[in-house]
Amino acid sequence: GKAQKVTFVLDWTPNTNHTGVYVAVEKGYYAEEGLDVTIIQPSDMGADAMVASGAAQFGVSYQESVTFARAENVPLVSIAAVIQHNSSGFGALKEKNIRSPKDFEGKKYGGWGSPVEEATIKYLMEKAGADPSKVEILSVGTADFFQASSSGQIDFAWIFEGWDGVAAKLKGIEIDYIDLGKTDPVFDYYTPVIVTSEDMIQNNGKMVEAFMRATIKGYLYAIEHPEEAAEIFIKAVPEADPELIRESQKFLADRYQDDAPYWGIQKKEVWQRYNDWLYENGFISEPIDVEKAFTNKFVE
Amino acid sequence: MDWLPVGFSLAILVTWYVVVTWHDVPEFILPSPVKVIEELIGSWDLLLEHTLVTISEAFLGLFISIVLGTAIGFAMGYFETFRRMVYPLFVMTQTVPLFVLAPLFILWFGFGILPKIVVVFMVCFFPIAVTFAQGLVQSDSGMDDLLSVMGATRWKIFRISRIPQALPHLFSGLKIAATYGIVGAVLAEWVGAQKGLGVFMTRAMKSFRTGVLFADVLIIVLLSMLLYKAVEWVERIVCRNITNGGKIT
Amino acid sequence: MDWLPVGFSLAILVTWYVVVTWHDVPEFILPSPVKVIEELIGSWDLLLEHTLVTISEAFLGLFISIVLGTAIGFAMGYFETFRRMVYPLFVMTQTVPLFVLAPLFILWFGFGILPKIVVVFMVCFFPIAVTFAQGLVQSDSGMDDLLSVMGATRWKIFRISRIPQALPHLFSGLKIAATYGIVGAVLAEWVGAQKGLGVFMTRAMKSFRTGVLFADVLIIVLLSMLLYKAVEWVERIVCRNITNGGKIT
Amino acid sequence: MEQIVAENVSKYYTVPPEKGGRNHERLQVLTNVSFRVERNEFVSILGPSGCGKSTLLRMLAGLDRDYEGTIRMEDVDLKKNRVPVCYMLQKDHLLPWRTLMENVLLPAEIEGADLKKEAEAVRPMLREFGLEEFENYRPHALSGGMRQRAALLRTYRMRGDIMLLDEPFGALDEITRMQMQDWLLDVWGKHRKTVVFVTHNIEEAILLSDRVLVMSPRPGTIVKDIRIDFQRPRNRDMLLGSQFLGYKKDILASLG
Amino acid sequence: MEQIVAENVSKYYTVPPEKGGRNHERLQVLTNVSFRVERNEFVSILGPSGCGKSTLLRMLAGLDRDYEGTIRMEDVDLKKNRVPVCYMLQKDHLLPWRTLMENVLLPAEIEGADLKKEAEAVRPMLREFGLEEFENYRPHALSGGMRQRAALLRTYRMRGDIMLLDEPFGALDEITRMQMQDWLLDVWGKHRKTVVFVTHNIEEAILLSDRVLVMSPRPGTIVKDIRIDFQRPRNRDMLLGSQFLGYKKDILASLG
Ligand SMILES: Nc1ncnc2c1ncn2[C@@H]1O[C@H](COP(=O)(O)OP(=O)(O)OP(=O)(O)O)[C@@H](O)[C@H]1O
Ligand SMILES: Nc1ncnc2c1ncn2[C@@H]1O[C@H](COP(=O)(O)OP(=O)(O)OP(=O)(O)O)[C@@H](O)[C@H]1O
Ligand SMILES: [Mg+2]
Ligand SMILES: [Mg+2]
Repeated sequence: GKAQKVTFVLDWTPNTNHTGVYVAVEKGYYAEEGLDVTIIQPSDMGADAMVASGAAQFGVSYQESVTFARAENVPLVSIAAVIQHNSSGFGALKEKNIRSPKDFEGKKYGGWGSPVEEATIKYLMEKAGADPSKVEILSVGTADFFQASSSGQIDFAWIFEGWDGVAAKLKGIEIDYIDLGKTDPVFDYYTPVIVTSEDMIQNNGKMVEAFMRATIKGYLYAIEHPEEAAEIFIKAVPEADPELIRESQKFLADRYQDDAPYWGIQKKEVWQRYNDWLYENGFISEPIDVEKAFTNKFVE
Repeated sequence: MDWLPVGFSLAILVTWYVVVTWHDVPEFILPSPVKVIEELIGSWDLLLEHTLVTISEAFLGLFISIVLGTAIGFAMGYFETFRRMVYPLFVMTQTVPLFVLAPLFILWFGFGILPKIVVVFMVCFFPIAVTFAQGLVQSDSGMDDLLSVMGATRWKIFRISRIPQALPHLFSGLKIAATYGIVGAVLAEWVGAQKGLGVFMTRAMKSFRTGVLFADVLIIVLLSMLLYKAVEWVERIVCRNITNGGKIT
Repeated sequence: MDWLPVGFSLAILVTWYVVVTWHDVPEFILPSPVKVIEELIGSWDLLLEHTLVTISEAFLGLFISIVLGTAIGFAMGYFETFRRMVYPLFVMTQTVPLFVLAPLFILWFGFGILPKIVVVFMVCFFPIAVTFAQGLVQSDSGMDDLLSVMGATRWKIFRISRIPQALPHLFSGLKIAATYGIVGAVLAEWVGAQKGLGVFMTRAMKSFRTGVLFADVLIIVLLSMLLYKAVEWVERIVCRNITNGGKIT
Repeated sequence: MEQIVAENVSKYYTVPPEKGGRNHERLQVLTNVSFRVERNEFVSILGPSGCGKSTLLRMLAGLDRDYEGTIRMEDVDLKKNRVPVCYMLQKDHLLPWRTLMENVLLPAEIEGADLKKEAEAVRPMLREFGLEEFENYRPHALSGGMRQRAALLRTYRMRGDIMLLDEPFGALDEITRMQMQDWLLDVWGKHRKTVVFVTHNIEEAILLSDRVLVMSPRPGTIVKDIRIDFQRPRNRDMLLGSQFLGYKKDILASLG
Repeated sequence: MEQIVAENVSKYYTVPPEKGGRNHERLQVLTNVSFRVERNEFVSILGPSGCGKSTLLRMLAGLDRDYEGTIRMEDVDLKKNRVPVCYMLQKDHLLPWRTLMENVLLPAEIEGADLKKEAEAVRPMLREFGLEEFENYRPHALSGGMRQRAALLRTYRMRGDIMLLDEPFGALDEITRMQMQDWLLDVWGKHRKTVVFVTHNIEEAILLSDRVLVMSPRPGTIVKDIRIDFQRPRNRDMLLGSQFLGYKKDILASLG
């Protein structure tokens, strides 16, 4: 029969977190499942509202974002963890000498303006015995890490190791990196994740299954053949820096699945821990029912 | 006070309310106006705090735009060569997508109030300068001739005839600037700031509080309309004499 | 062709180049113009592909804005009550931050070309409608009187006297619309799309290719200026007779 | 039969407050103006500058209904309805973006007549008006007198049996003025129109009119209604006769 | 001594292409105009409508330097420099947003004179001009004749020994016109100005002038230069004398 139209919304610009999906498109895995997938690049409002409202069927999000969404009764469900462990953290140019949360004191942090960042930094500094009131938190919005730090506007920022970290290496810029996932288990949450709506799962389960079958194939391919996957991605997204893609792809190949039994699996305790932390810090007024926030049904 | 648009707006609000409740539209797609008002009242103190920041940025930016816009608009009207030189460049600045440039402004000007003022200026300067220049350029040559026979210098011709005649134009530019001033500041904040309605907005958006987002937008709209009305009021006072009788030339 | 602004622009480019190479400014903060041109040539085919998408969105949006803007501007000039009713609302639409609303448009109108056209429309409609309406409203009452004595209906008075007299105003609105049309489409793409200069832009930005980003901005600026010049050209043809002699009234 | 009947017409303008900022004032411009004009009559109105002549003509054209008293034209109350007239304002009001010809074609255009035909009909008249070379000129490139003649020609092409002319020859030299006077008399005689003619030229008024109405200074009212008994067609020789001088003295006396 | 010397002045206008779209054409407006005006002389210019009188006055005012031939005023070549004159255009050119008084104060304002004093000096003249009540009116609320008088008053307040007047009395009734003529003669006599006066009224020209220049139709040139030998001060009785009629016939003959 005719292929079913499916819209997949990214979280931001295409990057190596999305390689599996691009591979599945290019290699025809979706077509085999009878799906015609369109990939959309959104603004920094992200994919959540679009997926929840049914404007798109699937999208990329983060555990944090799904938690906020569910706290506001937005019917979003995470159906796969793209990367097993949080691969983001705090980066700073070498000369800034920021190697642990202790060193945040007296420095300028450049973020995207979310209160969660502030709370995270505060939490880490307190834990390390530093004075959180001594860090200056600035919002740089869409300005990027390198621009902001080398122009002296900020000292450190929240970066993705597999992207900004790799880019730094390529540019020959030396940086220090504090892996957030390793600082405290609570911060080893899932980012990014693939999401869909409750409505899709209830009324269109077949499509979700088909979509995920193909997506899994895509990511497994990326895990096994990082070089080929990188080339496929570069072909699909020629606007990005090819060198950066290749290096980033190499970096991520082992981290998609990492120590998990299979790609995409999500653990309840990870969801519960972070949910509790958000609740304790007052970001959500009610703890959410984490069982409903994610499902492994489609990756098992 | 003209009640017609007020009534019309109310009608739209009611329709909005009815549609939203009737079709049971989820809040994150489109909150009902009642919800928006609730959020407005609920987050009042927080909103106020952010609003004050935005207002101060917008006002400073507008002030500078008005001063420089009028001055450069005048220079463009007065010096033909200057106009020919810079006018296409000014048009160009308007075709540059600001939401792309705004992050660079942060790099260039830091995180303080400066990049916000620059964005407001980029948005508001152009309409003021251009409308004023256009008003100054179109002239009644007979009147100019007469004044020059009276011994008026170019400057006096402008002061006596061209500037008054250009004032209604200038005010239409000022009204455009008033319309966009607040939005400009919000855009700048949205791209990177610590406080202000733009920051508040991104936060509301990220936490799916569309009701609060709309309350935020509502404040922006009300502020802008207030500014607009203020300019209109000044215009009425300043141009009363000029446009009296309905015809300026 | 006026070479003065061209020369002036070149001077600015040279200064830019000298400053960047002299101070050794890193590319990701401010690329040199040479680098931008290199990137423009290097990514030419890719840029072209995205450009075509953006152009088609902008043109469709502009077309609709021109048709509806002129029609509604006319209605506002013609029907006093209609103007009083909708004018404040139109002003309001301009004070709403579009970059906030644009994502909602996607929720409402889907991912196709529709939300892009809506954004372009929101940006371009207002200046067209408002300038036209303003031009229509200001009248030489003596001329209106004379025509009505000749038995002209209100419609004929508009056709014969008011519309020609409002044309220069309309064109100043059209020029504003031309200036903002492309940027509007880019903004809409930036908020969510598959293709187009806005998409290209964010991708370039996120892979730290500031040179490509500037090449992208350059295309946007050139396209907008081209559109602007096109409108100016049509204006010269249409208004030649009206403004001949330098004075319209 | 009377075609125009004005009875006790008074007119006030509301004047914007003075510099000092006092309240709005009322300026009385016309007071108890009453007169009648018969069908096919040629009536001139003379009066000091500012006495309300143009104001009165505006009322007759149906453009100003804000007055006391009544004006009836062809038995129509002008406060309620309009009657088509040929009206020429004191200012020329030519559309600056139209050529002379296009301006003259306006009445035809408004009536939806055939413009080609109308242009053919107008062209010989352009010659008669000394404007044939300037058919394609725009108003700003015409001299003051040429603009006035263009406006007059346009007025003539309007539909209506009544011509209301506000100083139509004010900007013309003596010779051109005479030609235009002859033309007007000819038109009036052939087409049997009713003419209300505001002028400052006493001789012109006597030469052309059946009756001359003399107005007082503002607030204007009609102080004298003089019947001119010269037979028609008239010629300029009568300008030297004693009867003519008598009329002239009479008018001058009532004017000043 | 001669204050104004015009020699072989010719003037062409470039006319925009006609509807048909032909090339730009040249319209000759003045051809070989030569005349001299002595200091304190009162010279009138008469000529058919469109012959180039306003164009010539624009040149004398130094506003148009695009002509052939030379014009010298007080030994200054007008193509190179300007001489301050009192100039009144055919259109009134009052600033619509200024009151009558503010318009009349314009020359003083431009010279940077004391406006209070100037207003005091102007106020009695407003009375003389029949405008005293309208000091605070804006032009749109004035009648045509009132606007013209305001423009004349403004012209009088300009600095310069030479007055260039383009049909200053065209919109005035006979009585007001006489008052204004008397006023002008008075000003001319007292302040010993040189006057170049464009008019359509032959009697007025004879009554006021030392010399009358008669122009031919376009392309205009001076076809007659008539010295009026009445003694001064003049009165209106001479209008009835045979010498006057002689002048008039003479002028009429050379006009058409
Ligand atoms: N700007 C212009 N462009 C082209 N032709 C012009 C222009 N101004 C005037 N003319 C022409 O020059 C001729 C003389 O005009 P001018 O105004 O000097 O006449 P005039 O003698 O003052 O006539 P009038 O008594 O009617 O005022 C006219 O034929 C007119 O059409
Ligand atoms: N719109 C207006 N508002 C206030 N006053 C006005 C208005 N129009 C005319 N007037 C006044 O009405 C009076 C009569 O004006 P009108 O134009 O009728 O005079 P007129 O007899 O035609 O004079 P003229 O011979 O000078 O043309 C004048 O005093 C004038 O100031
Ligand atoms: Mg009048
Ligand atoms: Mg003239």
